[in-house]
Amino acid sequence: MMTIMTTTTRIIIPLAWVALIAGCAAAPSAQEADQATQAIMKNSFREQGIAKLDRIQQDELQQACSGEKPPSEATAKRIEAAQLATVQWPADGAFLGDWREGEKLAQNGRGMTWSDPAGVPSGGNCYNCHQITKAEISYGTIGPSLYQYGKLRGVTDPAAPASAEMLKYTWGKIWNAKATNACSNMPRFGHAGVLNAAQIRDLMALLLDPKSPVNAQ
Amino acid sequence: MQNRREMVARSATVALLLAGAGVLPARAQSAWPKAAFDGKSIDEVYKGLGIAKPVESKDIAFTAPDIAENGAVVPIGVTTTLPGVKRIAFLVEKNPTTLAGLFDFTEAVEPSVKTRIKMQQTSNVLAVAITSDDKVYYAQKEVKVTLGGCGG
Amino acid sequence: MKAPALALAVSFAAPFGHGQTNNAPSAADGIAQYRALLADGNPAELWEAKGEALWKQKRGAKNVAFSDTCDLGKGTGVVKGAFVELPRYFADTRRVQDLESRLLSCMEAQGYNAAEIAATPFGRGEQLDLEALVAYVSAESKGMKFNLPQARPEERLMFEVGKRIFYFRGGPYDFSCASCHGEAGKRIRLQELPDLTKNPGDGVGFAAWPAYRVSSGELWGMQRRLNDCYRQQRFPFPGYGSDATIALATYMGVQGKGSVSIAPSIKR
Amino acid sequence: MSDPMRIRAQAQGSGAVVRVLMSHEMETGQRKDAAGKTIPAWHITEMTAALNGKVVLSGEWGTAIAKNPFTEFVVKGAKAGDKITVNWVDNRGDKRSDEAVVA
Repeated sequence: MMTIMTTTTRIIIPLAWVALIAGCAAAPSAQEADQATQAIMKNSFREQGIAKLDRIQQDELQQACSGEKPPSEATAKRIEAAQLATVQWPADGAFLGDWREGEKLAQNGRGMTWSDPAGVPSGGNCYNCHQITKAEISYGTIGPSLYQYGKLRGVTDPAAPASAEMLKYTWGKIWNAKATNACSNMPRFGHAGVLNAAQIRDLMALLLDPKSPVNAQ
Repeated sequence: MQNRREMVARSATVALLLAGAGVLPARAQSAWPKAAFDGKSIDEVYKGLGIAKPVESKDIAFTAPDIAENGAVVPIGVTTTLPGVKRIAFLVEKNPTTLAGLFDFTEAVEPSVKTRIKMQQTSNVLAVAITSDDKVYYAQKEVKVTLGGCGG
Repeated sequence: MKAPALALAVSFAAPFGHGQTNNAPSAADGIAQYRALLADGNPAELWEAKGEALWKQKRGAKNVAFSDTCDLGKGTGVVKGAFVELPRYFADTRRVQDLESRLLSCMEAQGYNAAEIAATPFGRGEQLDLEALVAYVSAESKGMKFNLPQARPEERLMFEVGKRIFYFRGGPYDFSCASCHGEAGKRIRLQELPDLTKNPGDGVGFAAWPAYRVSSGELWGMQRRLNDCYRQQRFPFPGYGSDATIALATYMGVQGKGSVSIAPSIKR
Repeated sequence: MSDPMRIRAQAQGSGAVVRVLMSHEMETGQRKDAAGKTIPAWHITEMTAALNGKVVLSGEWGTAIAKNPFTEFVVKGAKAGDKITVNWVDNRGDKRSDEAVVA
């Protein structure tokens, strides 16, 4: 619906559309508005630093999730299946890293903006949207609270077989949140290359290690 | 309360005496007290200002937010019913340099002022009141400095 | 400093830090208290004063003053009430324009190079004058209700485009404006997020900008506000006065119809 | 040349509430520029406020007074028509003086 056209042959500038519909009392048709939107998106942005124009070339998911209303259930299911297939599981089966590093990542909201230099590892942005530890009072509420995440889910020993499913679910959620919720507000941290596997392990430890302040306090 | 003339006379006498005794640094009326502003602890500021350790006073009403969304601007205010307050100093315990600013009051103004300070991190903030007979009192409050936005 | 709402005696009579009860206030209460303490004495007034002088000053190669030449939609030189009806369609430029793109057109008429100013980074050169002008023009509509015109097809088209851009997801984080501003009662860290898909109310969202940002000590117009939203969205750079930003402003302004403008406000 | 101050003086009760906004960077000397060079401290060091020419309040400030400083105080006995003058000087020797009439 709103992909940025890569060919310029059919670009119609908004003024031309305005001329077509001028004098008409009705609101512009959806098609007119869609086409004007494409033209305006294309004309309004320029690349800056590491933020290139390919960032507004939507993939299928972004396109499907750009409506005022969510996509149909069938579309959502199809997207979720496709996204699930992208998840890369930890090669050595080690899901948990260091929760202290995870806390630093959760606090860090930097990375991938046009003012960030290339090659600097991104933070996880987690506190922007989630409550996590009890100590940090400055947390967002776009996502659910993750305080006592592991404890509430009965993860007392992450190495125990009983914990395996929860570890896998959580890894999948961080790697690609759209695998379980097509139009989730949460970024696809692993899939989009925002965080690497080692960083995700540290975030996993923050959420699931019984010694992490998330579960211990 | 003392009238203004008495107070000025008294404080001038006290200042002369103290200066003579080497207690008070040779601070001209409008000179910027560098030693105090260079102070990196509360004690260094007291020393720089040439004042004794203050005692806590309930007669200083100190206004500061519990939480500052941004340490770059923290609104604070003080007013006091203590008699003869000639100077109020604002100190931030955990700033790189402790003394934020000083205000000197004449009898023509209320001993109250509002200002805005910068805070590098969560810290105690002190309002220290110095009277014309060089008694020193303080009130303090902890202000939490948080990260308010996207953090990028 | 218009409309002095003096409350010194009252605020000093009830100091927060003195004789307080032991009930620990919530973080939200703390932030509300912080904002209340800041509300009085908004440095945006420094920009307003500068902007008023600029509005009346003969400037540019043509040596003309905005007060004699600039039409913000309410007639040449008229400032009062103009802000709460922008963006709107202008026949002379054949464009829907927001305040900042319109001021650029007026500067062009003074003999300035508008494209050059649009390409100037925020907070430098003529952008500083634009900040002052938006502070002044918005302040002249303080307390008035937003009422963007939607009679013309161009204006309705911009509303529809703005709505689509509001929901447009992109970038490595898949964010759209709606990711943060599509639901009421949410916040980032401790910052409440207005739901901009509806009318968020008086002095909230679109009705709170331009604003003095205490974090940078600068006056931000809506253009800079949107620019930084897009930076945080990890999008590429929206041009100053570009149609995408004007469309978004039209969408937000029309949604906010009837809300009272408090601009220029003071923000974290 | 620095921008003018905004001074508002409002008679209230037996005095006047004075609010002053000053335009100043108040650079801390702790920050570094993009090239990693320390930005030197640049801040107002002293301010005075006078009622009809006579100093009633003064301040000595360090780098931790916020950018674009705001100050509020109460002048006893000031009435409508009285003149409030505010001065500041910074550590570079720049200075500024502005005045307002009590309303």
